[in-house]
Amino acid sequence: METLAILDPEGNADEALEPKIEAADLRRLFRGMLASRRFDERMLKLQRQGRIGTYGPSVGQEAASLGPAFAIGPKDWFVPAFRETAGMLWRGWPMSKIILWWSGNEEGAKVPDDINDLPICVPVASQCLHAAGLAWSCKLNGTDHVAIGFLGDGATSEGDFHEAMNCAGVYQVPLITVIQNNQWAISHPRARQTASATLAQKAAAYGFDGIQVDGNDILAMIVATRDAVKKARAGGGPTLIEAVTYRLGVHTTADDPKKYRTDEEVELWKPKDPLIRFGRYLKRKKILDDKGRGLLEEEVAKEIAAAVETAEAYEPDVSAPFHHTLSEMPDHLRAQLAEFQAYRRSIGEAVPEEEDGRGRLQGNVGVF
Amino acid sequence: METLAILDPEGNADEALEPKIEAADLRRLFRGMLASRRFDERMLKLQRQGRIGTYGPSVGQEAASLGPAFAIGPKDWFVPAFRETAGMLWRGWPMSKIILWWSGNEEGAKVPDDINDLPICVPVASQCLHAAGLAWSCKLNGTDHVAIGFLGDGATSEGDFHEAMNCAGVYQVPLITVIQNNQWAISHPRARQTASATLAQKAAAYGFDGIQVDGNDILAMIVATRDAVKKARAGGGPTLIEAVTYRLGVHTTADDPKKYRTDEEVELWKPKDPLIRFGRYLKRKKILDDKGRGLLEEEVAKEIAAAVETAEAYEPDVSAPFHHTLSEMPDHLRAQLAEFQAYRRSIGEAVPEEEDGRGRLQGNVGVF
Amino acid sequence: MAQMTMVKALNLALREALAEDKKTMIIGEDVGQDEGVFRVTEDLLKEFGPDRVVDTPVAESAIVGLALGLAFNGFRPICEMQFSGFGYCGFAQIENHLSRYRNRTRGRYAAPLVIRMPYGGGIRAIEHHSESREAFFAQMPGLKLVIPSGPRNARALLRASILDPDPVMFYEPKACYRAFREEVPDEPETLPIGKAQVVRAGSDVTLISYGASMRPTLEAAEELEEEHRVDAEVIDLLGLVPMDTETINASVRKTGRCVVVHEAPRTCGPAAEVIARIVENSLMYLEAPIHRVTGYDLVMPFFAMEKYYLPNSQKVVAAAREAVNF
Amino acid sequence: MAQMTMVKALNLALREALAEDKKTMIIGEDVGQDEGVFRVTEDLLKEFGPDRVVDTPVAESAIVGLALGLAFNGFRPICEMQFSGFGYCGFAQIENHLSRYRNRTRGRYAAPLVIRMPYGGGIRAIEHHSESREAFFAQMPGLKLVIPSGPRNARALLRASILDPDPVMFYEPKACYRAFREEVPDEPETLPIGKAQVVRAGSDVTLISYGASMRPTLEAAEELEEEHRVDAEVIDLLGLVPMDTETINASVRKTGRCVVVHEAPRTCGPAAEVIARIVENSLMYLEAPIHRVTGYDLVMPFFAMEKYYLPNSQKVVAAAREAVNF
Ligand SMILES: Cc1ncc(C[n+]2csc(CCOP(=O)(O)OP(=O)(O)O)c2C)c(N)n1
Ligand SMILES: Cc1ncc(C[n+]2csc(CCOP(=O)(O)OP(=O)(O)O)c2C)c(N)n1
Ligand SMILES: [Mg+2]
Ligand SMILES: [Mg+2]
Repeated sequence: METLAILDPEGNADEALEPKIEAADLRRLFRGMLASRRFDERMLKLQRQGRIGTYGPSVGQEAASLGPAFAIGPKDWFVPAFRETAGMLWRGWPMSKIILWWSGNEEGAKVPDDINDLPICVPVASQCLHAAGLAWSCKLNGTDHVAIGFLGDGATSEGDFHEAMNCAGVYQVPLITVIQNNQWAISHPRARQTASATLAQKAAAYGFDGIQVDGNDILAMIVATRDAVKKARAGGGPTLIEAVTYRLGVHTTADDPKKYRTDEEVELWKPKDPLIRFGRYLKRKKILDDKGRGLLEEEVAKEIAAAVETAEAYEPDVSAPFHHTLSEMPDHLRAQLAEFQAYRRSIGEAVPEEEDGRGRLQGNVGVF
Repeated sequence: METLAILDPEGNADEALEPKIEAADLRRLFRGMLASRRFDERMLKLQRQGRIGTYGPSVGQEAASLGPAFAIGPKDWFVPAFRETAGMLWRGWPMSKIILWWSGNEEGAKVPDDINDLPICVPVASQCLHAAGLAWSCKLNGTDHVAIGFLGDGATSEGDFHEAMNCAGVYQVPLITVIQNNQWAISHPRARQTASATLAQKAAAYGFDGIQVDGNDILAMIVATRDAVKKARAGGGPTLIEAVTYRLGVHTTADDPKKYRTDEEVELWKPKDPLIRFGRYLKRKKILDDKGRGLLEEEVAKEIAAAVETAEAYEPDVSAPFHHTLSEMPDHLRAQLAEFQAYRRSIGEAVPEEEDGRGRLQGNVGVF
Repeated sequence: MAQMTMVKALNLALREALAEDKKTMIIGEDVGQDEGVFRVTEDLLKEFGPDRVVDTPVAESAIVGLALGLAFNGFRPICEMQFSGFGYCGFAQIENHLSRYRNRTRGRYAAPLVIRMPYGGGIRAIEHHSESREAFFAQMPGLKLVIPSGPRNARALLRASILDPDPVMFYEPKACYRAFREEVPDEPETLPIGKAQVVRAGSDVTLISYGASMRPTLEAAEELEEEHRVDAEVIDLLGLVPMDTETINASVRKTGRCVVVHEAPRTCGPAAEVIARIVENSLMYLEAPIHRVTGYDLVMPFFAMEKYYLPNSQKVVAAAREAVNF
Repeated sequence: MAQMTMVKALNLALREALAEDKKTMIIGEDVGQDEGVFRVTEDLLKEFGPDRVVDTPVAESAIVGLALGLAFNGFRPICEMQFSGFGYCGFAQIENHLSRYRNRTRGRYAAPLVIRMPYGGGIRAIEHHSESREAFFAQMPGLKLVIPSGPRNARALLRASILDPDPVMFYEPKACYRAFREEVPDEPETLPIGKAQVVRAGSDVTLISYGASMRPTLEAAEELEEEHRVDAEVIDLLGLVPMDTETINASVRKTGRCVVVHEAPRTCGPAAEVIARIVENSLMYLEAPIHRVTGYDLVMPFFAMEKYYLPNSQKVVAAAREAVNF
């Protein structure tokens, strides 16, 4: 199987394949990748300072996430796994929400009302089915919207990936599935994840097209996704895109990659860094010079600083789970909320009476 | 993808492909298919008479089950789904046990001590993982034994099929997986089960060979399995065999195929009946004439009659689940057994004292 | 008003839902042309077409996961698991997503879908077709868990479940599918989810059950009255989440004695929760230990012996008499 | 004797098992080179090689299903689920096969394998990494369910679980992994599965818990004594199946009062079963309602708020005092 690539390591584009994208958009794309990169760097620091929880950076994978996001429209559905920061930012997720997610706040999974996305998904491959269901809903609604879903190379081993791809093929839904093959599933290397030569060829099992793409080449990712989206909008059904990329950093901040991979391997991939390549391309095309880039760096730094501030100012509503687990609190939850608020008062917190949610019957002791 | 076939509808063999099998074995193979067929017919009658429960016949699929069973050795592992009656009989399962299984007795799942098989498996595709694990155990033990597992076309849609195939590929275990593609999963046709052109090609997703075989051609099934077994014994890893066959009868006795398929479709497949084709072949080869066949029919009829008698004479041990759910009965189960025996006595059954299993502590009321 | 079986009554509720709301759809194995292996979806493909009544490949995790995607974009899928024993293939989707989506997105994505599944023994079905594991879903916050016991309440509760804004696990006692008929009104009706019914008033002992075990429980009540002069009150929980703590306790405070009946295994089964809620609220009213007449803590036996292992009226009568004579 | 954390103690038990029985093997995600995401399998790949300590693809149903196949041919696999939240991907294999194989084959194929999984909150882990759903497996006949609370009993119980002829679900309270050290003897030791321990004798109230909740429970006992002159007896169940009905009842008969503590949600949670067994055996000894200090019936909150939602000593003290002052 051939791998679709447009940019070489020096940032030269294959002119036969080079997509037509306006300069302003190309600049925005670079900004998107840069924002994601700098955001990751900041998050890693915040984690070390204990200001957020475990963090999973996507350093090196920005193109594989952003390219597909760029290639779809706002009404299309975007279904991330947990390494789609670049794509999520592009889609309009406030950085502060992403920070809140990694700080252990549901507010970070509360998708903004005007965004057709699902939130970060942790159980790997489970989201493939949601993306397939969303794609199906678009078809049933008679629209030409599509859904695009992400997963990792490791996640392709899960049953849910298989069931999602198979059903997508059967119902011929407008689904694009992007495998971010970053060569590792925590410590498990791609070669031991499956014996198939490529991940793209798995599409053969489902009766639709699979394509392998240089995932560190944002132009190739855009072209591949655009083709797939076009086909999907026209009723041509699903496509599987294997983005060949590399996780340059840790799996998460709880991980120590030195335990399972060599520095040499990482060094080999560094020159393929999507940001470097795309930066060279833009420079060569005179779309972004060093000065322009410096301005972008400043902009991004400000944006990140503001987002950290917003996130850190966030005050969670401590009793929110009682209000959101079900649409209305049944009696037993009302009783438990009362119990909970009594506990909060006992440790000196001020809880207004009206927040007690007392119901007719207390499920706990002695209230009947 | 080409389909491996050796026998044509008239029972002529493609000489280039015809396997060398001793006449006695060919006769035994015919007997095996015949026994399975007559057994099915008898079971359908018993079901109508209310003497057994729901039954799932495998009429039309005998070759796809028996060929693989013939191609492996007694120390190899045989992992059926629920339509491998022909193969199970070949492996040495007493008919009476199979009757007992469909009569709702665990005795029918108690694999005879000298047989390396798993029992009938109901949750579709789940057994693929057991077969893969067994194959892995053979490899870890350093033997050249293999495992052979069966599933239906419908079952390929399950996540467990995918996980089993993928892991089998990764560990390169000596596993042969036979898909009995009988064109239907209850009412769901093969074409709506997956969009892939063949089921055999799904092997591409797992990095090993897949082959499509005329599943109504016992010689082709034997040849395909032998090749796969040979490869597996030599360390060549797994193979996926799609046996293209047809369920000539009901899904189970609870099913009415008229609701979802035409009589014409069934008629189209009848000439491809594996018994007819193999019978013609044997006749032409002068291995089995009408008289010989008549004798086999008599033999088989006697065997079935004896098996029905044995099965119907079976008296289940009513309290057996208490003794087998765990290796030793913990106190709470002892108490429940006492409760159970008290109940049995209350409805007039004679239960010997020593069967009470009374323990130190009764988990139920008022015994403490 | 028409006399009908539970299968017909469920079919009626589904038909009503499909007719009333274009966003409802049915997905599951063999629900279309075959009309469901129990024929609960009879005629629905014919009436509503293949976009509304959809056969799926054999893939239960997919059924739940696809339904979630559909629901996020406004559809209201009603999923059928062919048997509850196969629903566990979709367990992770239920635990990790279906039950959590509303809370984790703070209401942005609710998942108002219904998962119907036939459960329980008593119809001589083969292995893996007869167990009762409804308690799994009672331990999973974020779901409702509804279990009808007869044609009329099945229709009303299924309708309520479909209309409910929360995900509902709808356990259907397959032993009741065709066991008896009831009058079912022509007009659509609902029953409140989480409200138990006192189906027989009594003063000596409270018998609490739901689903398929309601029949032996009611038979036991008759027998207790006729043969033992014991006047039993019978409560049909009609589900497990929410559980109607109030009705349970009001009755037990009156009778002081209680027996809880279900097919599910005893340890960590639903009866334990009923008992805990009685102890929390009405301990001092109890005149006798509360008995559990339940499935034993055993793998569900193959069908030849299932009748021994299911709760029946004799077992309930014996327990109730022990409670009364304590 | 050496001081060690629970992680080290579990590692010790695994090393002993691998050294003693060539048929034992460890399979799971990242258990090899990476030594487990919590490092429970440290050094084991190095010592025992890649045929005995095997990394799997990311596929939990496969881990259980492959282990079954291995076990049927004489191996004794010890499976690691990276987090219990992902174990549900293998739920159907556990429910439909692991728990049933011995019974259905009348002993021909037992499945003496252990499934280890870290459970529970308190370590600020991201979504889906912190819930407690051990009750699922208590409702599943055919399994044992073991839950240690400290380094020493973790090592002894893991050893017992590996040696046990039945399938064992081994829930590891990850909050205790590195929270404290204990002396662990050099010689291998086991503890009987299904036997609770009275870890603190007392006369006024019985506090019952297990796993991660043992620490707040013991703290509560101290506080009750020091600040409220309440003398609490504390029982560590060390697991849920088998449940030690005898030890529970002996204590409650003495104290007449009881509080049950766990992180799992309340409805149909383990405490309900403890209460039911007390009611069945010792109702007339109860002087006060039994309190449940448990997780609420809510989706486990993301970690920023988890401390509010976990049982802690204040909650236990409050419940115990209510019981005592009833
Ligand atoms: C169902 C499930 N099993 C296990 C995990 C634990 N886990 C988190 S990430 C990960 C590796 C995933 O690898 P891959 O899919 O390649 O994604 P990557 O982390 O490389 O982006 C695992 C095993 C999980 N999150 N979900
Ligand atoms: C996990 C699971 N889901 C659903 C079922 C119900 N069921 C029994 S057989 C069957 C169809 C299986 O079709 P296929 O795999 O083609 O086998 P066949 O019956 O044609 O031999 C279904 C859906 C089951 N047994 N197991
Ligand atoms: Mg990866
Ligand atoms: Mg089939």
